[in-house]
Amino acid sequence: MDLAATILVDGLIYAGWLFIVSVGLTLVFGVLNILNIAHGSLYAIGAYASASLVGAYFAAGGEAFPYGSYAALILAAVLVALVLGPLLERGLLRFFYGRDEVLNVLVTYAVFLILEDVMKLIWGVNPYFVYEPYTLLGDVEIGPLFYVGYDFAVIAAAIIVGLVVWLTLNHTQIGKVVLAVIHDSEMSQTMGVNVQRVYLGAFMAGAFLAALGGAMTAPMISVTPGLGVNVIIVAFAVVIIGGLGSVPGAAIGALMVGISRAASVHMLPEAELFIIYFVMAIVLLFRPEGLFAKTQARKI
Amino acid sequence: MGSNLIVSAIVALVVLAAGAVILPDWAMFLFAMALAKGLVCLGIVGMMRGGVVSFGQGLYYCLGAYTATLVANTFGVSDIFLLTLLSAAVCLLVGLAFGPLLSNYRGIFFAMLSLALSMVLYGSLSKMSFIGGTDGLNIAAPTFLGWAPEGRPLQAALYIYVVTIVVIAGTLMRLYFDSERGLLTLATRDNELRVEYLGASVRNIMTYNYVFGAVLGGIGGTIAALALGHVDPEFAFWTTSGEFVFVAILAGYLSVPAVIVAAIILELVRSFSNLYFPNTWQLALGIFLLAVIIALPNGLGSLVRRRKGNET
Amino acid sequence: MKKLNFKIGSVLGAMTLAIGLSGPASAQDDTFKIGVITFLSGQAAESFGVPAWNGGKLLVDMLNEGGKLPAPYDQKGFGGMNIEVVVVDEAGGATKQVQEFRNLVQREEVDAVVGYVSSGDCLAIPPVADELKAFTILYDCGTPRVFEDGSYEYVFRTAAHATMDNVSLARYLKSRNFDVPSFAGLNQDYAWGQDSWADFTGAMNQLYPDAEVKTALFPKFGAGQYGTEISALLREKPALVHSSNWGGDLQGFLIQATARGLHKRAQLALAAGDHVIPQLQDKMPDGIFLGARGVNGLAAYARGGELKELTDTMWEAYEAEYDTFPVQAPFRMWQAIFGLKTAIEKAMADNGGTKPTSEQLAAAMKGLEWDAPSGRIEMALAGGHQAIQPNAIGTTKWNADAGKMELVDVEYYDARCVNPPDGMKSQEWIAQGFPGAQCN
Amino acid sequence: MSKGVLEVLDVQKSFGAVTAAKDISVTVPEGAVYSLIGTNGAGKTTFVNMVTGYIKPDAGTINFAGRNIIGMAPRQITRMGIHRSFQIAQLCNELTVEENMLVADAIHGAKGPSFLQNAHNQDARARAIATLERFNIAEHRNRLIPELSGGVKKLLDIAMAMAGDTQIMLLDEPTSGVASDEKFPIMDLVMEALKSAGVTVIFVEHDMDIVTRYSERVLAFYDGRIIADDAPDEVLSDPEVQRYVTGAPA
Repeated sequence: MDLAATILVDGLIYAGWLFIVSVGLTLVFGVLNILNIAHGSLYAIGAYASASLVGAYFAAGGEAFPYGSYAALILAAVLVALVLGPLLERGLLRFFYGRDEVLNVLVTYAVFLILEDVMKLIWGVNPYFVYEPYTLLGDVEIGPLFYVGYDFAVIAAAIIVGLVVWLTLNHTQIGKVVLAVIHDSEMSQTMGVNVQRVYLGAFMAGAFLAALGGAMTAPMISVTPGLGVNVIIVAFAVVIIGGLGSVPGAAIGALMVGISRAASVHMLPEAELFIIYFVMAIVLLFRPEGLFAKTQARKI
Repeated sequence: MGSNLIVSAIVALVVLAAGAVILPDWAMFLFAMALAKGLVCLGIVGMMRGGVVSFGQGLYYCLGAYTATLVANTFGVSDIFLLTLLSAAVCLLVGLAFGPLLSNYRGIFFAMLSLALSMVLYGSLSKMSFIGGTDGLNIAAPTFLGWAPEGRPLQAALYIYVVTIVVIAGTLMRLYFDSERGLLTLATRDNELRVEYLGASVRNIMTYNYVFGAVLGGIGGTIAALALGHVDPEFAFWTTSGEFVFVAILAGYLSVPAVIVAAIILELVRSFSNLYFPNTWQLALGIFLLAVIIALPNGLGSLVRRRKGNET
Repeated sequence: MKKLNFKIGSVLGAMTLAIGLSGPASAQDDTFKIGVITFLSGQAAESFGVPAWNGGKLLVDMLNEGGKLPAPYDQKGFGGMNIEVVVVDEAGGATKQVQEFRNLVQREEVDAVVGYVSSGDCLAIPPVADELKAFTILYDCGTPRVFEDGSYEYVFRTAAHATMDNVSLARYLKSRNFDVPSFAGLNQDYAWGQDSWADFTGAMNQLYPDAEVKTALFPKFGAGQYGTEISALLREKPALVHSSNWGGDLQGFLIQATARGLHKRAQLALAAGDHVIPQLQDKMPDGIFLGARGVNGLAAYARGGELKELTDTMWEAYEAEYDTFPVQAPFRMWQAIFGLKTAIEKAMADNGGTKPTSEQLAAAMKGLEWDAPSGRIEMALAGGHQAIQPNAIGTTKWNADAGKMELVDVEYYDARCVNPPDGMKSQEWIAQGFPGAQCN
Repeated sequence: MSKGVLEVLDVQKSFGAVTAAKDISVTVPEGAVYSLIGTNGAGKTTFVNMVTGYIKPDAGTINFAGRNIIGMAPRQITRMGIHRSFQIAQLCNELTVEENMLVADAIHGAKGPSFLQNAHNQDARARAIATLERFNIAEHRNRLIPELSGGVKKLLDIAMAMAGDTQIMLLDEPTSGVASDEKFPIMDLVMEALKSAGVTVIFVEHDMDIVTRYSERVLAFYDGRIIADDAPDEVLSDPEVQRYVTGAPA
């Protein structure tokens, strides 16, 4: 297969994954103005939860209908969002709204540290495996290359997630309210919007997306402690490149990082470690607030 | 004010230096490391006064440490004063190069761009296997103007050295914080537009704060490297920088001594939680962080120093 | 200003005083206290740290109980002394470890330190150990640089360094007449992966001078996703893919590589991969060339010979306790503890039976030889501070009837066949075509 | 042309489809007092922002002290002597009144702000308090900004802008946010201080009583253009101005 095409396919697969793990981060930042380091923990917990749930599904005789394991994956992410979303947002983060954004980064860093050990207490240090969903969708042969059907399912999932988020924000009543809060939460409050509920909803959506990213990754990896830490920095980079709080920005950022990383692995493997920071530095040099920053012209 | 500051500095020097006699070996080392890191954090506090927080001070901590190590290993220089000066000079130059660039950024963008820079250094060093890659390098114990102590005297000398530097740097930074420039920094944090329309360059103010942070970071890194005897790219990793930010937030930007106390507290908490909860030390540390942020929203310094207009 | 500085001063003073007064009770003579440092969190916990300490704890308990092990290890504890352990997590980087090491020696007053999986930690600790005159055993880490770039009085490494792993792998290819027109590498992007790849390409250059290197991939440590790398490997079509990956990185790579059929198109050679077998089981494909960084795990179990009784005792105790078989990490911890026990007892025989000092321990350990489940360990390099040990490479084969992974076509290599002689750096030894290698 | 004259020539500015300034030309002689009137969005603040460098015009020239100042940063324009106040007083909320004044003083010191000289030094404090006294707000000197009334904030904002060598002062709605019974006393105070320093004044104002009482000349803005430029009585009786700006006969 042509090198360019391989890079494109590999880049798209990676970008799909990147988008799923970073769109929730940008959504949470847009609404709550919190850059959530614990997003990585939610990702890891999603991976663990799905490993447990899919494992339980097959243990309970799921072999008869293996495709049900995909429902288990998604259910795992929903459960994580339902349990941890309110716990973190209502129980902790809401006390920090309006505080300095760097301080809030530290708050979520503390949450990240705590959750790292909590995961170890719940799931131990031994790895969990749930490869069944990964191989279920068969192979796709493109030229001399084999891809797994699941890889393309990730791209599809990313597109669906992107569309759903975009349509919800731009074409529903709820979305309009959320956009209003993103734009100006104080103003929205005076207009009678229940900002508290929007915050909770947005955080739970973000938690769901983080957990979904983890749940979808779980079948192709071994789920072990320390999973979350690597996700955070790449997700941060994608979101910063795209512009904090921007959903289309996260998509473009994911594509840029995904494709440039693929190009680097194929053509200049030595540079793989840098490529993400390189893209980020270049973008920030020319667009100091990222590609799709919410611009705020200050009135004086 | 001036003479009070000198008295305070002398008191701090005497109290801290007494540690060289009182402290057991392990604690003296822990304090020395905490003070070296405290220098880095002091630089962040300087930036915090201007309203930005660098999540990438590991860049200078690491740069200082590697400069000292490479100079020591290549040219056989072991004098601590010379090594400190050289590292500070290198960090000054790099700070002058990046300062004007970063001074255009605020808030989370400043934090993330500074983080990206330090991660690029981390990545580069990790790739350079001829200087040890991720495994890092060792550096021999320093000498003090020709004197080459060993054992406890070495540790005590290092400790006194870092105490002296911390007190000097703390005093200078206090002078700077209280100066006209220092007041401008606070004003910038508050209202950049106002400062710009009074005819001052906000970028210039930010650049100076950044460069001071770079130099302090380099000195801190040099001392840490000499105390540890080892450097590796972890010095520039984001979690290292995150720890510095934590100390700075814990201390707040009001009081200089609070920075030192905060650095020591963090080292103690980490060391003991490591020992008593080997499996859940991150949990313990996380809870400690949260407790501090909730209990002391303006930092430790707010316990002893409040901003008041007529305070002199 | 003055007032508040006094406040800070008094806080500091109080802290100083409190710390100064709270020293630990000094250790007793009938107890030997060791500090153990290994990964309890992070990615290396699951693969190395935790199984190693599971094995270590088991052995310490067996020793403290006494009489559980065959001779010469039938004496209780260390020379009759009870063994007490302080465990510290290795996660957090070399900076933290230097601090923790000082705390262990100066605050906890341990009699010896056994630890360190990470090569970075192994480089950082020895100068401090010598400064504090603290007897220290490096039990796991791989980098040859520890004793090739420095020399230390109180520091010993009881496991062979990593050069052996990749030299053995290349020798295995040669001795099995495997045709290697080309090869590629996928290694983690940090010193371990970079060094392993350098050793392997160096050894291949000697044994297969015509083999072409297709590509050398270095995904980020902990990357998890190898889709792009696997595409690159599929495109380049090397005859063999070398990887020194370990833990989650190796498991993730294997899951994704086998799903995309890489193992059918290229021979996989894993320098340190045995420890993922208990987790992957039949998901690990057949026919992989596999090393265990020593005659450890399945290779030790399959070896038999005069060490069979010792090996089986530990193997069965481990299986009974943890419901899985021991892989390389516990074997290395065992050889460290057996070595420490041998050294202590030798020192006590020389000093009239009192608890040995660090100096006496170091003297006893220098050039020591002892038996461990992983074979005969000889402190043969770096003036008796660096161990060499035999190695083994095998090929994976799933035994469906027993539901177990087996290692077939195992080749055992003498320690002196795959380790450089004393006084020669590993890289030079490889580059010069293994001078002085004794293979049979 | 005299040094202190502000000359604006054919300045244009649009934000997308919105025209904020069209063919703006005006010459303000040294020492004059001009006022700008117009409805919201008519282009008054845009004019102030262009002259002080906050917004860069699309075309045209703005000459001051022999230089075209278009493209210069606000701080450079400030350094040339064109100072301004703000519609919403721009103050440092975490500092006291006196410290705010010290900030302004430090910037305009002879050698520029010092790294070592204490900001609260005797000389600087004396100067700051003198300025505060001139604007009759010295009694508030130890209070923090959020505790102050709108009028005091406005006065402090203007007092800070007076630090250094002020040649032209642009006041953006000096009486907005000020209680109605305070408006005239504040304007009296401000105009007195500015005039005694010989400063050229350009102020934006909605209150026509203030416009007629304090300004020598009025510029009426509508839809980005200047529709009248004359003495207050002339402008306010202009039918176009009445139709588009004041809304009814004055």
